[in-house]
Amino acid sequence: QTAFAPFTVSDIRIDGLQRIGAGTVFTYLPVERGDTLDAGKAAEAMRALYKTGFFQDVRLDRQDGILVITVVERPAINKLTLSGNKDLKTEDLTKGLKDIGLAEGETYNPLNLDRVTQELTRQYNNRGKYSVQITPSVERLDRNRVNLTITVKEGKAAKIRHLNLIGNEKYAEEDITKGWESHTSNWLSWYKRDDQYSREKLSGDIEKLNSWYLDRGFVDFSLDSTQVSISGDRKDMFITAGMTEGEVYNFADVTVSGDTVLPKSEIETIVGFIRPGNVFSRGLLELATNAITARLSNIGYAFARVNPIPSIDRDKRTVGVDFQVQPGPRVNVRRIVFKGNTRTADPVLRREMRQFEGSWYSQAAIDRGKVRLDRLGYFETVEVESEPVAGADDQVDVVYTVKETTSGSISAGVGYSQLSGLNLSLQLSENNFLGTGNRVSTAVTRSDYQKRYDFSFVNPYFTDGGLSLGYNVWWREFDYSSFNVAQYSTNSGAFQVFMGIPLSESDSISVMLGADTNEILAYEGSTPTPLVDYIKAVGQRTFHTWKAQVGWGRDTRNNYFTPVVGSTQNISAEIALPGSTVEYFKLSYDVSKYWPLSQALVLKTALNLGYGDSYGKTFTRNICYTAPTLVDTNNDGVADTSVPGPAGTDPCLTTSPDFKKTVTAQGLPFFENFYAGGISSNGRVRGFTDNTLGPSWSSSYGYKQPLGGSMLLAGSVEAIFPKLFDSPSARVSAFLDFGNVYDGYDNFSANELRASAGIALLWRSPMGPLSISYALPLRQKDGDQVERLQFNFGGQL
Amino acid sequence: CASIKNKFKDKDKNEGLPVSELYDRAHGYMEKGRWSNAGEVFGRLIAQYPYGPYTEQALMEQAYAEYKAGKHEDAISSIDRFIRTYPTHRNIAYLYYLRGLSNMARNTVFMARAFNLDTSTRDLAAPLQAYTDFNTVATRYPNSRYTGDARQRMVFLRNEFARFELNTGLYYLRRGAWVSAADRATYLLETYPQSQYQNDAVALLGEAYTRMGNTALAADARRVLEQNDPQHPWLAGHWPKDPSVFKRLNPFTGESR
Amino acid sequence: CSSIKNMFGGRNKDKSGEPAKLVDFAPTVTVKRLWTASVGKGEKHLGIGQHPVVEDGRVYAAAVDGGVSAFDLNNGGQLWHYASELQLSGGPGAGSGLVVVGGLEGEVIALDAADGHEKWTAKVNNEVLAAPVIGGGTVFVHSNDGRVTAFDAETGARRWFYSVDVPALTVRGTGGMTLGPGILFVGGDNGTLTALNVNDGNVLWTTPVAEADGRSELERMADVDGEPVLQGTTLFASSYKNHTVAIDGPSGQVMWDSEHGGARGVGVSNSAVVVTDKTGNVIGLDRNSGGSLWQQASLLNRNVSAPAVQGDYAVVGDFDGVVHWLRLNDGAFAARSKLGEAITGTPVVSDDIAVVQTSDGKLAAFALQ
Amino acid sequence: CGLLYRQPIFQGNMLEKTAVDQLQAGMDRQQVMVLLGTPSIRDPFHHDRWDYVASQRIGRTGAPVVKTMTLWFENGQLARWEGEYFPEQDSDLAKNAIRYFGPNLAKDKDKKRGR
Repeated sequence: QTAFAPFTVSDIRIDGLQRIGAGTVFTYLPVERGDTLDAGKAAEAMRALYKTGFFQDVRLDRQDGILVITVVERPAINKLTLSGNKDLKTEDLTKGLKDIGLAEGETYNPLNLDRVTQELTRQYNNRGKYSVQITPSVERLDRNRVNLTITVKEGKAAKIRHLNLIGNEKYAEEDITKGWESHTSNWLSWYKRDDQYSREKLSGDIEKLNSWYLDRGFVDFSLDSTQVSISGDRKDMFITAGMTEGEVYNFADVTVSGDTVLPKSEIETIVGFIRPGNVFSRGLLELATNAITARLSNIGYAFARVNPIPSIDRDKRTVGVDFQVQPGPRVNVRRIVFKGNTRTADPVLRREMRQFEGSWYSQAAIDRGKVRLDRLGYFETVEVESEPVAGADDQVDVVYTVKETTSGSISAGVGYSQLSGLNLSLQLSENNFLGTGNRVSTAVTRSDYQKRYDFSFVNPYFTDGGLSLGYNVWWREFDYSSFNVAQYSTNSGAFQVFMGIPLSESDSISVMLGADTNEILAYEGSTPTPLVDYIKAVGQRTFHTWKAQVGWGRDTRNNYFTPVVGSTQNISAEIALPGSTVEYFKLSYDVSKYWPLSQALVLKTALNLGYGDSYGKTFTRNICYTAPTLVDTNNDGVADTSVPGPAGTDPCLTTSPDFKKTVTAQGLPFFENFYAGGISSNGRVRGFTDNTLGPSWSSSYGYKQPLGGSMLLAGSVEAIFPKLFDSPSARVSAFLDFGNVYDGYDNFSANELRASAGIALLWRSPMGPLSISYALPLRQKDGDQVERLQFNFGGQL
Repeated sequence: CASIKNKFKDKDKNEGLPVSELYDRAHGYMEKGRWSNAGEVFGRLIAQYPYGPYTEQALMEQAYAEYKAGKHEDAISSIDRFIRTYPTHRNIAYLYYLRGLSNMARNTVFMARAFNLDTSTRDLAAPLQAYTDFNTVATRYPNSRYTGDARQRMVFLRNEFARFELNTGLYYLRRGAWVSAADRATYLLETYPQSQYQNDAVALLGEAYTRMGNTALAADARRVLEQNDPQHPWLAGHWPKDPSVFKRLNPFTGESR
Repeated sequence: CSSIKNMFGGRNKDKSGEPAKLVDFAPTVTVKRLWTASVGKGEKHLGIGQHPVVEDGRVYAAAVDGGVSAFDLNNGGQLWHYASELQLSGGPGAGSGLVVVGGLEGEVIALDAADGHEKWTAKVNNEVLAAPVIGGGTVFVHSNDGRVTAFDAETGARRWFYSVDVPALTVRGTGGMTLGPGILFVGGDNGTLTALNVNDGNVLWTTPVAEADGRSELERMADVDGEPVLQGTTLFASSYKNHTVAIDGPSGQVMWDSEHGGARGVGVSNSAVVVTDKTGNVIGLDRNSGGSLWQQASLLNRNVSAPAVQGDYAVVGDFDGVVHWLRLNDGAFAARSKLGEAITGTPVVSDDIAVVQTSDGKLAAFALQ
Repeated sequence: CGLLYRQPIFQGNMLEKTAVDQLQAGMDRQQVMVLLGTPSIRDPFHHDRWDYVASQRIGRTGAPVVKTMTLWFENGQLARWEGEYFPEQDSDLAKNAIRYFGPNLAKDKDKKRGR
């Protein structure tokens, strides 16, 4: 490029343009007609044109007054193919490449290709794949186009062969490295991949090593050298860490200084748990500083900072700590903003907030808001950040970013079978219907032996204060119920209204009023006789009931689907009010508590009790009946028609000639019995077929029918492993279930309790929550119906 | 199963065709309303013929096809690519306008219209972006033929943002958080002046002050409202009305009150 | 669908890393295995490259799990055995009546060469992988954190130490050391060769064997792990970054450098210098000019050890436990003998007997007819 | 009815006696802001008047208690101020915070909160 003498530009001409329009070049060109062009301006023009990334080569010439710019355009990318990449998915890669400017139709800039190769190598090295080879290739096409192919040969990840801590006299290497993520190959490595080296994992482990010693009093602990080396053929990794432990130090006196806002004595009580004399621990220091900052941030000091200033006394080996408190300004929350709620309406989130706008900042209230959003079950993740407001150092905006997920389940099915003919079923239950926060569920099922129409609606915030109101109505016609419960068919319908009144952040009362009618068709031969007798004793088939229910509940779980801490408890009493056909009551109590034992293990203990009895009068009735006799009407020697016997004497007395027996009806009506066994009944004992545990009755040809019972005792101990799957929507657990139902509490006997153990998977599929369990019965009696693999779709957890 | 996928859609039926034929095929799809096919064929055209008169037109129509096919993110990235390559193209205004349309339609709830859901109470990130796009059209290309519609959409969007502020203020008023309600009203008046809910905001402010017992400010707010909107229901004392019980118990009424 | 493919796809071994099959040839020299002995369980895959040391007719060998033993060079009879539970990974080194070995926890143990009783022990604060060097009344130990510590040979008291800086990622193994007249030559993991004054550890000179440059940590690795070989006043050393140099001992000037080399060290004869590179090629260089004479490429990916010179042959071991003899003049295979487990340590040659140690602690001595 | 749980609602600024006592006529807006912080109510129609309103509604019954401290400015300088404000109650607020809103969540190390 000739360093020509400056001249005024009378005109500008651009040669060599193909794809790029002249107008485009002019917008980026810092030179116009009439400017004087000197060497400096020319260099600036060159740089500007190169910066556009469109051109491979730019040359400026001068033809007396006219500035001639000859450019060579860079080729466009016709096709971009990626092959051989397993660890890094093609979609993420293409997206990443697009951001760097390597996508079909973009201009091809060799610099980008080199940057991409280097970036991919770095990403693979970070995953421990050191012998990766990435070879990009460019194929020239006509019309100034290129095809790009990037072939990746990943090679095997380098395995950690040797992990050696040197200088650890006081603690054995196994104890120190127990919580580490990098290990030498062990039998679990095929799954956990913990023998694959990665720099982040190792730096995390080194940090754990530091806090291991600093939490046990080794103030002078120093990590002298960490040596990472790789074998010549890049297949094996060797990690050694040399350290000097130093001596154990104890705490000396603990003081508090700086502007503590609260009276100093209060702050001193907060850090009281650090007593002079016990072993120094950085963890305790962190706990103390967090406790103080939390206390201050609860009353508006969002930017409070506490730095513990240690004063080490070498010969007495003690560490005095002075907590220096810097409260910063008292902060107000200007606005609360929600992000990511493309489906859920703003009031549904805002009504869960405990922090208000225009009021002083309270960290506890903001955390409570996050927990309450987690407990709605509408969101996979909830993140909260407070961002300072520009221009006001004492105001912040609190921003909740949520990631929505399926908050209900939908299943529809059309089928045909000889047994049930054409059957159609639609089940929709949605906890966040159309984003309004209302819970709506409806079910329509039609088949030969069953018709069912359900609809239920709950508005959790009927009043802004949180009083919930809802109703549900259903009509069901069952013919020989398929829930392997006793053989009778029912036509039942109900209308119920219920209200929930919050008593505190976690406690609430629920009140329900409803009326239902239940017509039961029992068939002499196949329905168990206790049921037939019961109906005969009551004297009518349809049972009208006015029902009232009062319940108290407490729920302190920290998340709806995957709780790790907290518990739920419910006590409820249900009464068939006087005037119902049968006057009975049902009490039920269930509790489940989560014990977070460690990052990777949460224990869940659950208990479920139920008892019901009638408080009204007992029905007794005598049955007089003469069986029909078989007569040969067309006297062909075969008795083929039955002639009904004479009607029973009325009133039937025990002394009447055709008296058969007296039947009584007392206790809880059989259609209100508790059931146990299986995955979906209220007495959950997985590994046994649904509803089949407890008292049963076998008909003459031996077909056993479960009756359920008026008393239920069931429980389970479950070990949940939140870390096994890294996605929040799946959870694996191992469980031990036990339970049974009894006919009244006097028949209760502990060794009748059934038990089973197994593993269960809970998966929040896009269609709804699905729980699958595989269980082996531990205590079973002969005649129990065992069903090892069970699953339950859309039901409660 | 990648191989199965290929069998149905034979990959290279669009390769190696002359540019005009490709263009006509894509245009045919557009007439028949098969937007995603059209978008795809345009894409192949641009890749095979990276320059020439057809390419500019194809890029624009690809963006439009993707918008109509509901693939809003793809449409926006096609538009961005066009703007980067042809910043001084004569109908660049159309591109910014199309970008505003895509952003406006980006994450409306599936059955929003069927249940007249109030889109202003959902995440406003996309509508805000749409507002800036329309603003670019209105300010940078004042005499383009899209400016009129862009301005109207800006007014509509501003009213949406204002209604969101008002509804949130009303919510806080009902909850008894009067300072929050007053702040929301003030924010509405300062950020969206002359919006459709200007007077409602003043009424909300007055109501909040009254409940707060700040009679002086309440009286001034009432005076301002009397000048601007004498028939406002708040003056007669029956505003704001709480949502009816029927509305709160019936899931299908939507909630644009 | 792609994940299913991955599950099965992962099985097909990518052909690039496959060790080469042994090519057959007519042996031109007969090899006689004098004796074999066992030293213990050996290093397995700790990647140390442990090898014995020969000092006036005796072979001293140590194994990570098996203590230290002494054998007679000619008949392999065991003279003494020092048992220890410590993981003795470094060396042994022998000299001036002492046999010194280093451990994985930084232990340094000096034994009497005559009967193997323990004279003194000391401690350094990282693994000892390289063989200690003994001379001039001092024992030099180069531990894995790059620190060279000098101990008094009699008492084991620490005299001085010098630290070679170590890059974040290195090749497994620590730089080998060789004693010159009053000078200690130390190979460094950062690709340099340093000369230290024996008495006070002051640096005389530092010369890079290979420039440790490159974009990623991986490309910057240039370890000089093998013992530098001193012939007269010239020093030969080689680096992982395919580079070998001849340096003038006293001044540290590079006389020549060649584009071939490997981390594990060099074998030097009176006319040639032999190296193995990281892919397994064995390359012969001219001793005076550094020009490459020949290249034996049919041991690719067999994890070949550094070569030693026995007569006019070069001896190497490989991952399959096979010992190869190559002719020094043209690099052709001369003889081969299968020993057992992988051989990672450099063979040791003395009075024309080559002693090889395998990674499961087996020793074998070979002589050429 | 007194049964229904009503969450505690705190609104507005918390003024400190020491700060209010340092108020002097003639201060400009910036100095007042440093002393008392940003006022919770800045009425759009009165640019020369700041209201430091604070209200509290705790417990199950009763209307919120509102206290307002109003400041007037004349051509940019503080002219007069009057009103009342809640007395210093930091320590019992701090004690009750956990009772009202439940425990604080653990701060996760990597995400800086409050900033």
